[in-house]
Amino acid sequence: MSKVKISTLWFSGCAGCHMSLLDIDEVLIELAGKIELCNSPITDLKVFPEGGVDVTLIEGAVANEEHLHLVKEAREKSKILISFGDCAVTGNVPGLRNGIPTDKLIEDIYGKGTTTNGELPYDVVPHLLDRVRPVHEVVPVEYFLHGCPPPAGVIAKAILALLDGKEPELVGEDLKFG
Amino acid sequence: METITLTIDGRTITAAPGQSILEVAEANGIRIPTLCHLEGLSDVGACRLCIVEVAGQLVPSCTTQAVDGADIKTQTDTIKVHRRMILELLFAEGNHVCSFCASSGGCELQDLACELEMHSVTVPYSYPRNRIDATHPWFLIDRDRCVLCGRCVRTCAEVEGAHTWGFAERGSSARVITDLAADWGEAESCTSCGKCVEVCPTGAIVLKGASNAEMRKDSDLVARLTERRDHE
Amino acid sequence: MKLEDLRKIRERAEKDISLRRGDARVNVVIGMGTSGIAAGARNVMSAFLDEIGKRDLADTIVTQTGGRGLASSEPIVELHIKNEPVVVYGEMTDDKARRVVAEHIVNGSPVSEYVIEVRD
Amino acid sequence: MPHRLDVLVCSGAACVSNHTADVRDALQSAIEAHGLSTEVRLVETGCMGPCELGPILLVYPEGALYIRVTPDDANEIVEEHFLKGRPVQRLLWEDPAARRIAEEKKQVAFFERQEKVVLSNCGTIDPEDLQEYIATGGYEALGLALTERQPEELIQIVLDSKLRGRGGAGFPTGLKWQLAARAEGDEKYIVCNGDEGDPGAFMDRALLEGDPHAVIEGMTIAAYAIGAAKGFIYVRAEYPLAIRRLEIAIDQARASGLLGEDILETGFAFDVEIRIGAGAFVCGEETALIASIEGQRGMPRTRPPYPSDRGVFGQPTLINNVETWGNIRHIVLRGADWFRSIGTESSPGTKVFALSGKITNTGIVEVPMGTTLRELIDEIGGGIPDGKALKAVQTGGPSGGCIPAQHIDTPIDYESLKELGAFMGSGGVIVLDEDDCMVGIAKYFLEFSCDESCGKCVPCRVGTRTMLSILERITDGRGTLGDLEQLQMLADTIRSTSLCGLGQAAPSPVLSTMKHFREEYEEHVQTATCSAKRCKALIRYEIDRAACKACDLCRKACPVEAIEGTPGEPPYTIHESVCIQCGRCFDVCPFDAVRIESGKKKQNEVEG
Repeated sequence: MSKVKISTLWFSGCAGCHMSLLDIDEVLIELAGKIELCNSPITDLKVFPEGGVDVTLIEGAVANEEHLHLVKEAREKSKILISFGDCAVTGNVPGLRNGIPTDKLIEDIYGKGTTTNGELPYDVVPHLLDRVRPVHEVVPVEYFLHGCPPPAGVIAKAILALLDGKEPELVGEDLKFG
Repeated sequence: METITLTIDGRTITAAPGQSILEVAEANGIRIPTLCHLEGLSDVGACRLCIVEVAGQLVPSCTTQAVDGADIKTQTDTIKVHRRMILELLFAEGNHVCSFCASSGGCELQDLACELEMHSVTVPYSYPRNRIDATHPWFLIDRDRCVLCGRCVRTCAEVEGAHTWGFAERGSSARVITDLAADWGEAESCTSCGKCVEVCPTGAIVLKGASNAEMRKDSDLVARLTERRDHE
Repeated sequence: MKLEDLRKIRERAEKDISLRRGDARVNVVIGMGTSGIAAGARNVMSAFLDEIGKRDLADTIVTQTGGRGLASSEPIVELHIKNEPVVVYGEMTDDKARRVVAEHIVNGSPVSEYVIEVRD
Repeated sequence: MPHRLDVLVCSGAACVSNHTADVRDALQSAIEAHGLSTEVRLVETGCMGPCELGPILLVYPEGALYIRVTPDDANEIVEEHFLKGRPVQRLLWEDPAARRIAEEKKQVAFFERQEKVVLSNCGTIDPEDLQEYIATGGYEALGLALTERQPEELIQIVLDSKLRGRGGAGFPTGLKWQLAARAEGDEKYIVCNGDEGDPGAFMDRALLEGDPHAVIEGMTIAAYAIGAAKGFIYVRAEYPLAIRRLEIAIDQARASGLLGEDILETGFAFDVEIRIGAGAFVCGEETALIASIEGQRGMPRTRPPYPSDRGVFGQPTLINNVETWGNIRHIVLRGADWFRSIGTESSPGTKVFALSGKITNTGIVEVPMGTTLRELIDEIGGGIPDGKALKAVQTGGPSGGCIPAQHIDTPIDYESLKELGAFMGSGGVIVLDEDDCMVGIAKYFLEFSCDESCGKCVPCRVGTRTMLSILERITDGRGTLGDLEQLQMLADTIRSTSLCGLGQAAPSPVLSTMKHFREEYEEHVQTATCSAKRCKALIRYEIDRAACKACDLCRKACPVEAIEGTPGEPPYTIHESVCIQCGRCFDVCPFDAVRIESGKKKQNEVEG
């Protein structure tokens, strides 16, 4: 049996969800035999494999043009898309900038910041979107893993269920935000 | 004693006349989700989460009297759909960011998301930007976390008798205010009793200094107080 | 005030707004063209109004019309009484007007010496 | 000496706004100048109906109707008509349907097709003169009730009449009376709901301004029937003229022993107090109105208990709408059979409507229930101006819906409107033509409900706001078909779970337009097109090269310098990226060279 291909993407978020993914302890060993981790911050692979993947976990909210591009690509190239953690599910902390004009944000952070000598970073970083959005506001999403970060147990439960070809049963405390 | 007999979710139940459907259900271990309801306070039927079906009609169980012969359903598919939509609307209305909320882990809204199996908020978020009022020496209110349940308003009026809290404005601008929209720290009627902090179901009204997930509320306080008063 | 008092007030008040009901029994139409006014139609009208007022004839209204083309007989007054032919009076004066009110409107007999035309 | 002319000067709020007072003053001086003071009487009346045409004069005994009178016309009217008997033809109403000048009011289809019961005194008597009200049989019904009828008989008459609440929902009035009469309480209250707040509704205002005694008399009869001693008339502060005329009427009624202690010397006591609302739409909802009377924030509470059991200050309260009260004296005087002979089996009597929107004769009309929309719009309303086609009729305001043109022959009653997804409401009728965008109309009404939501219950407070943001997305060209589904789901929850009737009905304008005009929604989301060319984000202005004469007017009119061109060198061009779609170029172009186009998708921030 060929291995299940999984990608993970990291949008506007703190990488805590990826930390939690690595926190699933011995389940990692079980996964190692069953999955192929494709493009992911963990593998540092940047592009989706030819033919796409079975599952993509997206950490973080859609906040800039790169995320917008990637989230659409992920949708096209993944059979199952999972919003991975509160930022992806709700917008969470990154969403709190919504309501502040992006020009003002850039000016406040980069223009007045000391590390950039007042240079605005438009040449090197993707432009911010007007509003930060949860992933499912942009593309359809199959499953949602709540939590900031999602507890390792919930992540393991969801992935193992999918590997078994079952619907992840996310109920009760599994759906706790925060 | 006079009693009435009714059916809830197919169970035949005996109750005292004059009780609300919610009271009868709770007394019989039937869980109905609530948010604006709090034992010890008057019921206002504002949050609509406690809706149940009676004779084909959806009614709030907290303000509807249980009557003899009623056939009540508390968990139909229609009810579940509406409850979840109402909950989504609440999440979309404010900035209910649990990850850095003092009440996280002790929040009724957060618990409702689990109970009602809200996987995601399908309606657009509104991301409000209200000013946090931290002018009171001990308490603060973050109105972006307020669900307008009015528990603080009712507690302040009905239990403390101070009438500091009230409602202002309409529609999506509606908010709770202290005195005539004075800063809380300037609200002369406030006795700083702190009951509003205890009854607030979310992280909107909290103790100053409580950090992420540190705030735990004693929402039964009002019920205990009113019960003791009833005994006097 | 009792109900009877209310009804008395109503009787009086009804007369006061009778113009608006459009159900007058008698309509006194006064020719008020330029020639009519020059010949004294205003005085004739005032005399009719005064006499009708004195006699409290709530069923009688006074209206005017433009010239009738009989300049020699001005002032001209037409008397329209419900279900009766129209009687046209010519060369009216204050006194004649008062006589028409008394004899024709109140008692129902046209003052034949002033009549210049009767129309159906 | 009796006067020979009654000159009725319409002093309804619309005519007042059109400076009817100046006209009256000018007439007064001209009458004095011509020595006609004793012969001509000026009477200021309530609204005569055709508000669009004000200031209006109605001259009796002829019944001549003058429209759009200015102070400059006064002298001519007095000299030619009042003195010489030659009505001034150029100021008489030319009936648009008959295409002829109407010498008399009754020749005008607008009036001829109406049946005035509630409004019988409106525009025909001086509302500030008790004598005139008495002259029309005023307080006779009260006298009859107090001296010759038992309270139960009165309730039975109202029950038999099958009168239904004119505030909108159509609850049987007699039943309300019976419930309030049977309820036990220390005291009972009568309330008149005059918190009229729908956009396009001004029926209650017309009646309160034009015949305040009729409302007071109706309330007093009810007070006797159910055993109440105190009443409240709740009027919004935006109706200062109605408040003033009510105050005058109440003072007059008290002074004449028709209100207060010992009414008509029968020993019966009843008095009323005016409560002025601060203009919250939700206070038209009876439980919110009652809270407001008590001095509380105007927020609805759950029913039951109904006001008939626990209303004002927790006591049994009978609350009816202004127009409902206006029907009472007629029913008591002329009987239930007479009342049932008007209108339809299930909805007897007449209904007052406020016509507005794309209709020739804007104003207040009263017709028997069962009159068709076609009669109302084409015959009484004079049809749609400028030869445009009727698209829909909006009834019931923010709680109502849009009835598409193909249902124009529907007879108007409570049930038939409901079947069409609309609502009788208090009687606002807004006529929409081919230039109206139904998505935009739905958005307009939803925006109103959203602003006026009291904020108490979640589905109404947040749900309407959320629906509005989705509609905004659609009219901005960023909508998807999924949005339509979501609107439907939100609407279902709001309808089924909102606390009060206003919330429950708030999605109706959206639901009815999605039902009857779904293709317009689909056009907005699928091709970002607004066929009516109303949604700003979906239209663009273009200059027809062939028609442009390079006159430079458009360029001068443009507030954002979006138009480029040189005078005398056609064509001019409009830069779409700069244009703000204000439409000024379109308005000023003398050659119709500016065109509005729709159909191109705008650049989106986030697609999908």
